[in-house]
Amino acid sequence: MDVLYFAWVRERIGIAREKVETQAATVSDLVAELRGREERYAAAFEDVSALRVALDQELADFDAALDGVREVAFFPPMTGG
Amino acid sequence: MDVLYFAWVRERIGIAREKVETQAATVSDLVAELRGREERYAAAFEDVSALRVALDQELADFDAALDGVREVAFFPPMTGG
Amino acid sequence: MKVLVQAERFDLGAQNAAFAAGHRDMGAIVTFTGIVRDLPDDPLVAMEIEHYPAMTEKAIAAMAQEATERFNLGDVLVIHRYGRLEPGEMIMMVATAARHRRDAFEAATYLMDYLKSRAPFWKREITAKGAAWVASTDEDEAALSRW
Amino acid sequence: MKVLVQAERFDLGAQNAAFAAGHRDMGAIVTFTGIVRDLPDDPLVAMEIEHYPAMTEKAIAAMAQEATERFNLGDVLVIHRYGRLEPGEMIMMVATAARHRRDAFEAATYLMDYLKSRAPFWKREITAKGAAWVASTDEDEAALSRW
Repeated sequence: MDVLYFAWVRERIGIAREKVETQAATVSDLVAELRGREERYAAAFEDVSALRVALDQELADFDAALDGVREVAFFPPMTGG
Repeated sequence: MDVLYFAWVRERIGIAREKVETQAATVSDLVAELRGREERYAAAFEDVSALRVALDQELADFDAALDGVREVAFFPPMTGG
Repeated sequence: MKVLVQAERFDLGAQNAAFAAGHRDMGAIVTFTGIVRDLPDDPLVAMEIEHYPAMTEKAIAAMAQEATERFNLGDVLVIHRYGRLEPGEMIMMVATAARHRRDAFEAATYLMDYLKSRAPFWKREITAKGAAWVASTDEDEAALSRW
Repeated sequence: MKVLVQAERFDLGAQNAAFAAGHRDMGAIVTFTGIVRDLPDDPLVAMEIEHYPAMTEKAIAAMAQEATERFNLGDVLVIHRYGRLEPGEMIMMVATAARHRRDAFEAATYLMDYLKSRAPFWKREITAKGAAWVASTDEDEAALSRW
């Protein structure tokens, strides 16, 4: 699946998007996998309460299932308007 | 003093303004005087709860004193905006 | 603060653009525009607005001043027309400028609630059958109790 | 309903005038305009707005649709910019058209509350000392609980 990062999540990880091969069942499982990869991922996902996630461009919860999802995006709370 | 009428108060009384010589102490006293004049005044002042009054261009209550007041205006509730 | 009471039409776009351009130090601009309804099967031919010339500007300026203090406005604009208006014509507008959006919204809502029930205008609807004064509503009066 | 997500500046006056002219059947038009603050002693050099292109329009359209149903809107317009903006530039606007002023005001307030915290934009403030992401506020999050 495609995994996208925005704002300071993108800055910490150092890339805007990447392909990830995973068997993770939920967003939280995917976060645990990514966190285990490298220090920059651990830094980005240090506090998931400070993060938001969208699945196929719809806001979702961290316990949402990843079945059939093609695009996951992680970002800080939005500051539009 | 000058007495002004607006909207349907003006229509019922038939004039937009007139000079009134009065010793009335309060707005209510003035209303009682005017009501006693002619049927058209009685019709206009039939229900004072449906009326508003301004003294020298400031909204006032019907028990307000008329001391020093130069212009009294009677009108229905406003419908601006 | 600017208060205009006039018979002439006004240019909403130009007024809004000029108001916003004049307040670069403010983050939030809110406008309200009131329009004479223009519905397909409505018998409305025109709306006539009577006002109390000696009082109108003074009363609106007092409301605008109160709104400025209460909601920390950087500026406020009120334009209100009188006379005969056709369906679809703009009746009035308010604009408020504030640092924060909540203040700008609340101030504009406050001004509209007061203009509805405390500015000396009286509307009359003209139809083919005749003319009828618009009655004030309990709802409009109740809106004031919020402030 | 119209949703524009763009880097280019927009013409507030022309947009507001066209929106109002297109809704003669509605009595009430409300607009909100957000502006990059331009204060005398503020170190702000620019504001940069990042967004999530594939999601932004879809998310805003969903909010606009929800507002339309909830507040009986005749129409709604949202314009939101991204990219680099100088102090004093307009960031975004919303416009709502309704029969009644309360609906137009509430819908615009609702849309702003949702755009602030649920539309995928991230603001960054640039000063001479560097860049800092704007933090979301508890107040903005709390504003949503009203709806």
